[in-house]
Amino acid sequence: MLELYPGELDVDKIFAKWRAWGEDKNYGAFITFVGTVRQEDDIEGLSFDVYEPILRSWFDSWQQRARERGAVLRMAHSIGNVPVHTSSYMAAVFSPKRRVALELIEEFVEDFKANAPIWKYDLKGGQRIYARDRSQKIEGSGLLDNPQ
Amino acid sequence: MLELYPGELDVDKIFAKWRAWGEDKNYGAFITFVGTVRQEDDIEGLSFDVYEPILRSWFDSWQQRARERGAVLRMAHSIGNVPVHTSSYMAAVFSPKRRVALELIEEFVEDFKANAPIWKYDLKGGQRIYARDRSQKIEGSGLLDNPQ
Amino acid sequence: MVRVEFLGPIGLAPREVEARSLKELAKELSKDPEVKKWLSECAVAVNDKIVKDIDTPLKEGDKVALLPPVCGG
Amino acid sequence: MVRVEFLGPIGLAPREVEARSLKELAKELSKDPEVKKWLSECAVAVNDKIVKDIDTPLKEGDKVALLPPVCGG
Repeated sequence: MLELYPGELDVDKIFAKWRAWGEDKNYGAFITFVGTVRQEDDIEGLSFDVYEPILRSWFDSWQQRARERGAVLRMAHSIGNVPVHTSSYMAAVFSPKRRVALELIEEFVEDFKANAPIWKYDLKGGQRIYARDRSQKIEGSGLLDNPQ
Repeated sequence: MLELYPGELDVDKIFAKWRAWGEDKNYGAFITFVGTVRQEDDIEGLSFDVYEPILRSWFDSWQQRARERGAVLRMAHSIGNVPVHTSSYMAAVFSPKRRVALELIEEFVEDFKANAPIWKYDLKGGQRIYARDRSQKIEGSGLLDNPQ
Repeated sequence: MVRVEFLGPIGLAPREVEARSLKELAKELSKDPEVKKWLSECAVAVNDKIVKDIDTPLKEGDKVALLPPVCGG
Repeated sequence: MVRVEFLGPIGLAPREVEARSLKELAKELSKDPEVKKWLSECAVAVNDKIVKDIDTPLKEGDKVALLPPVCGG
């Protein structure tokens, strides 16, 4: 249910695949979130590093939480370069009822931003520049700094 | 931005059309909600009546609210019969940033349920039965009952 | 005369009614038991705009719609 | 010996370090200014599990990863 792709996502194809997967499973609500690279600060695109082992265990723990509410999560993310106006991130919730789907997509996307082990770089003038100012420290950061 | 279709929605086609519309407009977040008819209580499907003039003005007022937050809404709904496991409702938000998109999709879908002038019927044994117990009174209902 | 439309599941044909306000219209509609039973759960639109004031005036040719409980999606 | 990996933008090659706990590892890593400057903003995973206890013991062959601030999506 977690898919990683080199470069930009084929959004229509992934959407259609997910929808077809869900269509005979009696889910009443299906929500998708698509994140697209915006043109700003003269960037040519973004680039991503992903640390897959921890990303998978993070995703699996969310899948478990979703399952306890009768829902299923899906996610796709790019690795490497993604041009402006193309998409690097998709997330989806299938659930019997709309309330759970609306709540889960929000919780999942927000926690993704805060904790998924993915690093973002601006592509600018052929350089790959770590987007430090838009990045968030993972909870528990600083553990190894000045231990007593 | 409001589309009405006879019968079930071609979800993949509508999704692809909306996404393509948004792709050169520098939106960073694109969320879609898809409502699908669930198999329950031995229904063959659902059927819908829509009162278009009020639906359009309801939608236009939401579009205005979205625009004030830099976002755009889209919506598609079925008129008439929609078989089990096919979809009758799609809503979407495009917005520069994810927070607005996550908030708007929730507010819009909930208000849609409470106030859009659409009536739902179960299709059962060839009959069309008003889903009274799942329906909600529009705000201000009862105005003409026993006026003083 | 105003034109009254009964939307969705009410299933009654539109009718022309003599009324100069919603209050007068309410009195007229209450005389028909088939309509009366829907009044407590219907919202009201005048010329396709939902209204919440029973003293809303009506003029010749206005369209009044009764909207029973909804369930889209 | 434990293997230390520096993820994402840190851009340093993995290294083998002698340490029997995270506290010992922290002291070792602090000696290198190139690593030291990342410590205040990195989370720590032992064998791909994020840990929050500086007294976490380490054993031969453990893998420790430093995770700098993230930004997916």
